[in-house]
Amino acid sequence: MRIGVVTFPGSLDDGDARRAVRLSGADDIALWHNDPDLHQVDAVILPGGFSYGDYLRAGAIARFAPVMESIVDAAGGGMPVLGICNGFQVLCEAHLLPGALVRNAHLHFRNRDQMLRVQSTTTAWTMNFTEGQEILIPVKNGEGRYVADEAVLDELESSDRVVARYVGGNPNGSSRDIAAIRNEAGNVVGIMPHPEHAVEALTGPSTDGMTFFASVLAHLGGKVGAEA
Amino acid sequence: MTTTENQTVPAQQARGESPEAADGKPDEQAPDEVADTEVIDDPEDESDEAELESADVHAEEDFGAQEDLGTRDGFSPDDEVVDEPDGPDTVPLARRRPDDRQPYRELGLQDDEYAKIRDILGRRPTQSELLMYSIMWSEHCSYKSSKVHLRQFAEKAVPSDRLLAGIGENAGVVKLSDDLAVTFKIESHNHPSFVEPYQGAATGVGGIVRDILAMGARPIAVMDPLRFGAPDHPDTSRVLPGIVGGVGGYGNCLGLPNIGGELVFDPCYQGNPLLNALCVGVLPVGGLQNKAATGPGNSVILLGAKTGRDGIGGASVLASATFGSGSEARRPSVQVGDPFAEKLLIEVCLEIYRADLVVGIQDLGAAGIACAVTETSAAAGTGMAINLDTVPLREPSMLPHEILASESQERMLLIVTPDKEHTVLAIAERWGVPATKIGEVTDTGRVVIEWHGQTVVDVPPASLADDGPVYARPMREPNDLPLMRADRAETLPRPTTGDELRETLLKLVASPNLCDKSWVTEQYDRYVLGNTVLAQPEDAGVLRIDEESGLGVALSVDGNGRYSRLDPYAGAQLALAEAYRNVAATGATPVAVTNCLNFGSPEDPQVMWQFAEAVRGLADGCVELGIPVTGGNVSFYNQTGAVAINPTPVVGVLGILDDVAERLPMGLRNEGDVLVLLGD
Amino acid sequence: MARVVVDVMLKPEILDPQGQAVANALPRLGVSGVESVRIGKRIEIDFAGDADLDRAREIADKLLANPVIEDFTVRVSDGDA
Amino acid sequence: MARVVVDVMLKPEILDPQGQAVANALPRLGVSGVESVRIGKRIEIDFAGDADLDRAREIADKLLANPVIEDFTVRVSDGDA
Ligand SMILES: Nc1ncnc2c1ncn2[C@@H]1O[C@H](COP(=O)(O)OP(=O)(O)O)[C@@H](O)[C@H]1O
Repeated sequence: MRIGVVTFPGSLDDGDARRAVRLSGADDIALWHNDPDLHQVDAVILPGGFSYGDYLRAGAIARFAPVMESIVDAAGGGMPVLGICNGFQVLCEAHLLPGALVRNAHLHFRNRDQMLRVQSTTTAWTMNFTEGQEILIPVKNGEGRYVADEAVLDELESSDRVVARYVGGNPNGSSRDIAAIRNEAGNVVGIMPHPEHAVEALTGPSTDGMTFFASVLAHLGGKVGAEA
Repeated sequence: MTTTENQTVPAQQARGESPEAADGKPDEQAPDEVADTEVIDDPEDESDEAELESADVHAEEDFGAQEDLGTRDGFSPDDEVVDEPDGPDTVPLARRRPDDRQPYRELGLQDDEYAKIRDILGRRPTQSELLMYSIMWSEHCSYKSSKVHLRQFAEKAVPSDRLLAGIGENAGVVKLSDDLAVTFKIESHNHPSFVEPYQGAATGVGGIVRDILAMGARPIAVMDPLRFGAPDHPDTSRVLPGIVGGVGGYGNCLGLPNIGGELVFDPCYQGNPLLNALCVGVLPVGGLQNKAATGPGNSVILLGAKTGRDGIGGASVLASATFGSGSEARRPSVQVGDPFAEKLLIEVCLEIYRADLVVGIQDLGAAGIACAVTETSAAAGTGMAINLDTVPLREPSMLPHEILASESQERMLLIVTPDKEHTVLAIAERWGVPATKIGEVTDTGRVVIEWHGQTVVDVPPASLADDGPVYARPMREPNDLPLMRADRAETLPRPTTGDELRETLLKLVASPNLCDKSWVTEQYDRYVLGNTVLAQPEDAGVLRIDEESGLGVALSVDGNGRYSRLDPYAGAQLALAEAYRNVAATGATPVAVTNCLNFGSPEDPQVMWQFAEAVRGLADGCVELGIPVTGGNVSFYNQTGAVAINPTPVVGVLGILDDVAERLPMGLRNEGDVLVLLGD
Repeated sequence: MARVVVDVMLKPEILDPQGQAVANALPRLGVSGVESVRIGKRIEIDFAGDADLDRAREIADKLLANPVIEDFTVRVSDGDA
Repeated sequence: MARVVVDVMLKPEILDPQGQAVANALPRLGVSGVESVRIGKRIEIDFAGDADLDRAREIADKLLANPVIEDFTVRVSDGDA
């Protein structure tokens, strides 16, 4: 299985995402922002960081990278795409996911170990969780407050598209404690906290993040099996 | 003068040689009071002496060169004196108009320093040269007051076979294994952080990161020892959030985990907060870079941001003093950081190192291009021909001295052989980082700088980089010290009842210096790069360096200005001991020390005494513990009016863990574990 | 050379914590009578030739503002600021 | 109610990383002919009564801008934006 991780200028957690992919047993493939070729990957991760410095608006400039056109196409065709933190922001800016991520309500960057409740397990990236499972993974962002108009929020809730919520305190003021959402098909997920920082007991607060990567492998494996 | 403090300690300075000493000339500033104090004890071992000797030869060579110059460049009184309109000053003009009044005092140069410059050049300096000397010979670039003391670090250093580079380089380099080494250093950016807290702190982090990068290392973490005034003072609510925001804003955006620091409040820092920043990097043992501009014919390439009118306080002095235009607004001496540009700069440099494409590299900090071209050519004993018209500018109207002195951030100077130039430029292009050839290395022993077809600088580089003035400043124990010492803690009432104890405990727990620091530490990313094994709230940060073997390092930074105020010798040792203990307590073996010495004005004999005592204490303490000081930084003039901050030596210790999985966190782990108190 | 100014403000229904923080700090400065403060972006675009409002609008729409959360206005600079 | 607009821009000689990032991104959007982009803040202050320019100036000076690196202008909103 080949999982691509995009590096934009200013990506920071790309190496960590690749490590997580390797630890899950898949091949990690580095994708370059300027290269539209996806190199036959089976899934794509848009990692955390500050693409292009995030100076104008997080993710605003990265959306126009050549690699994004290919990813938007592939996502339309069902390829699993996970946007983590800055990657989530890019997915919203690229209209693969609704809503937007704006400055934290308390105006500070905040890094803490965060409890989440997994709400939706009908996605390529969360199928190995059980619904309602509580997990601990780091959150760290300055612009992580999810906003969308009420109609969009209602629709997300009613169609099981809120993938995870913050529990035990909302770290950034996100609407309805939303930490992660998915698209209608369930192949595209955006998440603010960082599963790739919770894959080793030595360096993370837990290993709960591993399940995101195991899920996509199970999802892809199932598909390969079904096709075969 | 300028407010940037990210300078390096040239080898000679740190060892304390001075041209005066080499020359046998008495130090004119030799103070009477220095004799009374027993500051400079020199237990030189043989290896150090050898080092000193070779350095002396070097110094003599420089002097020889200068004599030649005297004849070559001496102006002839017959030269026609032409009145020219105001404009950039050139070398021919300096010869033709030897008696032009120059604002050297306004630039912070003493009469004898100015005379020495004229002596070195055999003529008056041009405006550009004057500005270059004034910055390079300033306290924070030349270490003129601290050199004579700092040399103890090298002289007393216990030999270590782990040390690949020590004092004198941009940062000390410690070998971890046959393949891997780490480099680390602390620097201050105190004054800018008071003026514009966010940007001052941000560019402080940026500066130390480039120092580490210049060694050939990938920066992998930062730490930030901070000092603020009273927590309830209104200005603290401006300064503290700004500085913390700047440290986080820059470090987070660069992708460097913050693995520790300090947060201390004391009214003595009210008008003078301290922003010290430590960076640690990792490099392959064979990948150590150096700054020497060797190889005449090699290209000099400026990599990174465009040059703008940042932080050129000195240039504004020139503007108002010589052009007499009082209307010229004083330029801000604040620089704005661009962490995204620095992130790209790091990636470009690392790619260039991996492909072995540079001969020499130097970061640009204080005094920008002026400092980088003179330091790199002085280090190699070569010269350089630079054309300022090729420097990419943010504002095309910049004058030559402004271009030379600009402290624009996120720039590096590369020395590259002509056959590799193309590849270097292509790598920079791929990352979208500007890179421009601005000149060539020469064998003339002179740095010659042209602007609009005219020579504006023609100097022997070592005279700026290595041969600045050296002072043994007067020192005197502070008058109030005996009284302060007499006021002993034992005389204070002690809690005797349970209620009183409870009261005391609550007071302690609630005190800003002891309470929870997470308001600060939560603003820092400690997870990025995925190798942080310990960070806040632990006493030391621990990083995994090698994923396979688990090899890693532990780091702690500590300091206590109040102890140091009472006894700077012991205070520095206590800071060292605390950092050493914090590192050892993780299970690591401490191997190297860095330090940042934050003091008041060196012109105050009482401050100078504190400084000398602290350095002596730290050097002696390192001998006792058997680990060397590998580098550091001095920040003087931390005072408000005549009142200095508490002397604040901040000490960083680095230790090695063979397997970070074995690290010991500070929390109690298992029920039933036995608690033992070690020591008394 | 001609300058176009693009003003980008958060939509009124989106919480502006930065503006709120300023508003909350005002009483401490002894300032009263302020009802609300909103903080947005002012972007100055200098064109090599004539001010090109259409082009500026396109840039604003695609890049400078996110229509999900922000409104923008575009105008040729009249030297007001 | 009256609105005062405060525009805060970095001084011209100060590096503007934000503006630079946007300017560099424009060619990718197929936009050429832009010489430079500078990004600052636009702050709308709504007063309960009359627009108080002096007060707004004081707020700008103390809270909204750092005069070391930024310039600001204050004006009563003419509904331009
Ligand atoms: N400015 C700072 N930056 C990063 N970490 C900090 C800073 N100040 C304090 N810390 C971290 O917070 C924790 C608690 O700090 P402190 O109370 O000073 O520890 P101690 O008193 O045990 O040395 C430590 O892990 C320390 O490294």
